[in-house]
Amino acid sequence: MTTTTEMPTPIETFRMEVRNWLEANCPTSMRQPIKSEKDLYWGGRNGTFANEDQKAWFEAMYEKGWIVPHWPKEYGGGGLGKEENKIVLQEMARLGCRKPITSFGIWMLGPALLKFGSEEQKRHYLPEITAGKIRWCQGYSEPNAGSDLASLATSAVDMGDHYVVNGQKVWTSYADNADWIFCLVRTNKEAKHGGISFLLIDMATQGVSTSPIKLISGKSPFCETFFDNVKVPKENLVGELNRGWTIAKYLLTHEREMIGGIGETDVKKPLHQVAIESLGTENGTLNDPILRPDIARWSIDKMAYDITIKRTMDEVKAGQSLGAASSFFKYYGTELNKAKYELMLAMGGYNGAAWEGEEFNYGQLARQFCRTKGNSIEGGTSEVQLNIVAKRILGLPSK
Amino acid sequence: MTTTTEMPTPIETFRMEVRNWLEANCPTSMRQPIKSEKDLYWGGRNGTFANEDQKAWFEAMYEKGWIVPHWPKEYGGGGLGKEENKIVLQEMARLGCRKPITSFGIWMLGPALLKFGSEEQKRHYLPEITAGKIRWCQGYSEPNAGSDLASLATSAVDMGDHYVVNGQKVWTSYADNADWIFCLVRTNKEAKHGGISFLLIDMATQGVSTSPIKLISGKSPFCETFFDNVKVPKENLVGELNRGWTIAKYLLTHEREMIGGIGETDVKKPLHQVAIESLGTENGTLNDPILRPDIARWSIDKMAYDITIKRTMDEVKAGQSLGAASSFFKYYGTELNKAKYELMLAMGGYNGAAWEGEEFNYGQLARQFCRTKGNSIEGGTSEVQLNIVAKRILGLPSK
Amino acid sequence: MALILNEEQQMLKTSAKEFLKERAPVEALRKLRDERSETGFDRQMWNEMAEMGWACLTISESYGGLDFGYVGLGQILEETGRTLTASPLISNVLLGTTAINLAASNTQKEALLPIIAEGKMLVTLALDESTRHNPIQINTTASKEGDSYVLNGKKVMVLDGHVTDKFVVAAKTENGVSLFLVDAKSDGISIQRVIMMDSRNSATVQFENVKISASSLLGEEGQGAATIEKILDIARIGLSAEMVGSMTEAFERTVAYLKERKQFGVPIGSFQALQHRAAQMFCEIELCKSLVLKSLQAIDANEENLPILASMTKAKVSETLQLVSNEGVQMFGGIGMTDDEEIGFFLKRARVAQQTFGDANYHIDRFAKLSGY
Amino acid sequence: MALILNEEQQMLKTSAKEFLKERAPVEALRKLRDERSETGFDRQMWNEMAEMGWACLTISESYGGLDFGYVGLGQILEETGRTLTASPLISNVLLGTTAINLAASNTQKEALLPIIAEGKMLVTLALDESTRHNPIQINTTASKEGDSYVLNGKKVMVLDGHVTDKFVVAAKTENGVSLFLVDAKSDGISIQRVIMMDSRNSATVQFENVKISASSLLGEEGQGAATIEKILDIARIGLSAEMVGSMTEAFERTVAYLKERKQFGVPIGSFQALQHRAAQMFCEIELCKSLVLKSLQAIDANEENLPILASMTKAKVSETLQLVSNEGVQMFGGIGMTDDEEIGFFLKRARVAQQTFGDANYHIDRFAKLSGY
Repeated sequence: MTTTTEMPTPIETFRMEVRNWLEANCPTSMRQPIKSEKDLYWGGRNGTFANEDQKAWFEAMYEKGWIVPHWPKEYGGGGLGKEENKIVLQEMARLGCRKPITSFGIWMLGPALLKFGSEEQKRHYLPEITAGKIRWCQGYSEPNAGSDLASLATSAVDMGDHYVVNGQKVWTSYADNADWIFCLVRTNKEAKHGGISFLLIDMATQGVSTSPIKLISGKSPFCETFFDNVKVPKENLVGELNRGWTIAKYLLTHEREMIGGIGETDVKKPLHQVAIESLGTENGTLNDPILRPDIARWSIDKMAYDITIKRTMDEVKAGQSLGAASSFFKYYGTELNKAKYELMLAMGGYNGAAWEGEEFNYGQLARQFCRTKGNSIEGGTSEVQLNIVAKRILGLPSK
Repeated sequence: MTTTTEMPTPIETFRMEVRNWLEANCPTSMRQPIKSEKDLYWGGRNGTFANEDQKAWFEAMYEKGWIVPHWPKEYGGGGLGKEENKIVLQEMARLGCRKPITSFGIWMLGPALLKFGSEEQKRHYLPEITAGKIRWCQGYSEPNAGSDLASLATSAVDMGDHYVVNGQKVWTSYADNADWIFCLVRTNKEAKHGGISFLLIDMATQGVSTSPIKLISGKSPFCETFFDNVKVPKENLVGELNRGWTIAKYLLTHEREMIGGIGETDVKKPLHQVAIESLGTENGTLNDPILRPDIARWSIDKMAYDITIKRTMDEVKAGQSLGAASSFFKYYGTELNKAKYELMLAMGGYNGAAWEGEEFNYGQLARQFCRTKGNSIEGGTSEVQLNIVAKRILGLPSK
Repeated sequence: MALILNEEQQMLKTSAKEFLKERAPVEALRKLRDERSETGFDRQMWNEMAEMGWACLTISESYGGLDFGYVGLGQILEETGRTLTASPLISNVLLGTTAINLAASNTQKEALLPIIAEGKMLVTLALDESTRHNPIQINTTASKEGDSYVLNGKKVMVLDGHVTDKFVVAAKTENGVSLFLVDAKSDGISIQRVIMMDSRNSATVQFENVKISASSLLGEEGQGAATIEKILDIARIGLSAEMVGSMTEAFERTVAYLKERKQFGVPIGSFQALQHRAAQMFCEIELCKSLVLKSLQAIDANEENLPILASMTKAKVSETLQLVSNEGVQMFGGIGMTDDEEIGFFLKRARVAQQTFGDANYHIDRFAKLSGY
Repeated sequence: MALILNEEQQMLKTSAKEFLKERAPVEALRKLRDERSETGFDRQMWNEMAEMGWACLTISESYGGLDFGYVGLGQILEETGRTLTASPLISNVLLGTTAINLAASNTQKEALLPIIAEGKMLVTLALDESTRHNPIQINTTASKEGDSYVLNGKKVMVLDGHVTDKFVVAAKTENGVSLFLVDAKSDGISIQRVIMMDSRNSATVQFENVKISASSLLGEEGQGAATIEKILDIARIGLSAEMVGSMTEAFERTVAYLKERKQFGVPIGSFQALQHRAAQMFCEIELCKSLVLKSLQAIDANEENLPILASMTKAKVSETLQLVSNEGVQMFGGIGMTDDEEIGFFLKRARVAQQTFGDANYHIDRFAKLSGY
């Protein structure tokens, strides 16, 4: 510790500037936690703002270039460096600012285009994304290609100046509201992984249709998407022909890390606090003596898991790195989340078993519980993640 | 219910006769529970009786023909029917009579010879077994053939009028005290299961040697047995050449059922009674609140398992039958027994962790604990049993 | 007693299986749900069940019943567990009828049982008052006023409460807990239907100054606690039979799917990790079947250790059904998450059934207490 | 604080690994066992450890120590866990030295620590009195008689008790629990060595009218309870570091065996059921490593939540080591059951370490209590 007055570093100056700008430009209502779907702005051809504040906030951020602060300016980003980008995100988190837009374009397609797209594609698609003009969805899974994603069958046949796409995708989230879809398609039937390409398709094209999927938890954003002789221009191919699997793997790792972190935000209260409040204690001991060790074990695992994520990030920062860590986190995180909802349900008793009625919060807990069962299926099943850990981390042999 | 005096049925008369005979002929000391190895009489060339009562009891039973009551008289048995045999066993159990002899010949080789042996072999070997003249041991496993028993390599080469045996067996219990060994040997290297034969070998033959195996629990009855150019007469082959696998499977099922029932006798006190005595209760609740549900869950599983064995036996009696039930019982029973000793150790605390000293019963608990770890390995590993359940009962496909 | 079904019981099971397959497959439950059926079960089907004698299996012959016993009833319940059939078997036969069998006077029995036996009157139990099963905690009061009692209180998780004809209500009287038979249409009763996760019926029932005659008392005043435990133990075992049916069906469907679904060019059932998990489930289910049969026999034989058997059974069956329903959805994968696929219905029924009459945690604790630790 | 080792800590770990691989592989423990070593560890090896500074890592520089901290000590312990090395690191460094650091006066420290730092004096803790870890239940008494105290009582599971120079004894005084430093050669002390399942030392120590001077008091009279908990929490974390070493080594050996052992013509590590179990163990071990590092850092940073971290860590590490040691023996199969194969040594050490300073059950209970439920 020193007592002399020091000059702020450029980075400290930048942080203060960001903080001041956000304070001045982020409407108070845009600093509240997300309460429902309505609080999210998705953009797109049919995108509408829920209110004036949402619009003002998006537009201010867009003007500033901070929709995606670290993308290059020529692609609609803010052109910030890694360190500066982090500061913007940190300051937004500090103030509790909502994201100005929720976008698969930013989260998924963007990284793929930046890494694998042509210069023309980047200049064309990325600015549309940051401007919120085009809303994207993802077309990977198919009814007969679940864990074995690479066995997909949706075909794109070369017709000289265009492809003709036929087939069906499932689990295309929000496809019914999306403008474009990025798809994995089969361009060679002879090779499995080596016969897949990454294609961008305008959903307004004739022959594209969608149908929503109802889940065990009720309504869902998932759709089935059908392609019936859909003409797609050849320039919509991203990366090389038959090399789409590389792009898919790159994006799946992204997705896995996101899903591993699921459940972080939905129930903020620590589980044991929920337990104390719903079950009560007697002489400082929880009123369900059998559930008590389960809750304690879960809590220990959860904290240990969170500490492990921190440790891994610290190791990455220090230049060490655990190979297939994302599989481990995806597996463990989703299993923890499922276990949490089993415990929540056990604590909730009859309330957790109700499906309707205002008194029972419209079955919110039961529905969330049902939804968690998908955590260990979507984004690569737990079984697939364990296979990856066994093979890539532990080096166990295939047969 | 009737009040008229009825004549006893022949079977009731038989039961009374058995009871009276046992009362008259089984020395009181032979009705005490087995306390140590010494209380067992194994017979064999070097077999000695521990005391006069043990001798008298064996000889009386041998005279009576009840060493194996249901084997035919011409093979040294008592020639009793199924029902009568059961009555003898029931009455022995009722009085607490010890077995007059402990013998792998009776338990394992006998059934194989009765089913697969030639008339000559039956007349030669079986009476030697009931007379306690020859002590047998089993030679199945090999160092490189564990779960994959059929990959065994000990070879028996046809030399015209005899075989020459070379190789090594492991887990040959009491081989160092046995007179003869029944072995699986390879008689055809081209076929796996179809190249195995079942051979009887006199351990006094030149080239046979044994070496004891020390286990993690300490001394053990297990040995390694080595065959170095051992000459074996051709008439010692049981069943057809290269058809030994059928006999092996038949005997393995026997063994599996025996091991599944392991741990029935060693700690008679119910586990929760041990818990109450060692941990104590407060207001009727066990003093370890975390161990308590584990003990309760274990006890429920154990009782459910015992009830399931009864149900299965009742079903078999009623002519229904569960296919590979022995695999299920072997798997579940041994896992239960392992879990029991984990709980016993947790309850025992430091006492359960001690290995020596009179105060700690010479580490009896720790040693038993260590020994249980073998339950799920010997007689077919838990993994092999689960494979069998999956394939034979559930009909799940192989790759 | 041999742990097998006799011929009559086996025949009953077979005929139940056939009837339910025809009249009440899982699809029927979906229809009731999607059409937002007002009764929550199919009245016509219930009439047919009653015609087959399912309403009177546990009613003695002198009151127009079949006196077939709980082992028989258990077989029917198991089959309804396979088809997830919504019916008044739990509320009316397991709870209501058992309550009357155990506690009612001859006069009351004569008045009620012949009608119940024909399926023309529904009786359910109104017991729990808190979020989780807790039969000891009763705050509903029945105050004596002259020749009558006045009921006040609120009951939750009253099965089929919005369609029942009568409630058996547990309430505190001066000298303990008593049971009362109360007409559902009585003044002062308000009933709010609650549709559960499994699309079945429960209700919240409010009693506000409900005046009932002294003749509504079931059994002796203040002596209800023991009866309640006995009703519940029987219901726990009966419900466990239903749950064993559900786990068996869910498991069989899962195994079939494992054989059929191909990934990486082979049936997923050829993957050893899934094989071992399936084999382990098989073992647990076998244990559950044994416990249920043993416990059903113990009801019929009026065995003294019924409480401990009931808790063992409900605990083990609850945990196993949780496992099997979870594994079912997981092994069906994405398709298992969709409402179109029926495996999810088993998951939902599982969780409600687990909570009903005490979950595994409740019964493990009770089992340990009953065992002295 | 970043959850990584700094360069110095990493170097210490590497040098420890090399030393132990050379001087104290598992084979060395087998030799001590088979030769029935009287000390139960290798005195000469301990001298070498002390020369490398391992005895004084947690002693401040002013008393001749290195003041390296517990994160550093933890790295050494982890490495001794890999080799199952028997040494006074637990008894003397984790327990004895920590007790003196926390409770002794400057005068006492000046007298003791420089000698301990050189590895020339062994001090251990005599605390537990019942079969299972229970630091609250202390019946040993220290009665004041003039300028002295007189000790009476019996202590169990005193680590390295038969070779130690001094005991830190917890005893009841008028106003609470107090700690005393007692010479092992004092009149009235009888020590009985107990060889544990893991072939390591413990002892039962009887104090019969042992007269000790008032200057033997460590810290204030009656204020020992809080110190004991702190010593124990540090020891729990340090022992957990050792246990993480053991589980890592046992796991790596198991994975290597899975790759090497062939059955049915393929390495058994190609069977998916074993692959998934191995992958699950990998995850649990990673969690344990994180908890241990976090907890070791918390000791050095003197963080307030040490008790809760210690219980989380000891609970999770105990359960994981149980799993990993069981799976190790099972996956090694028959060979794993033989004394010739070293995997069994890990199983045995696991069970003793689990019990030491409280098993998983103890710490799950304590964790829940500390969390308010």
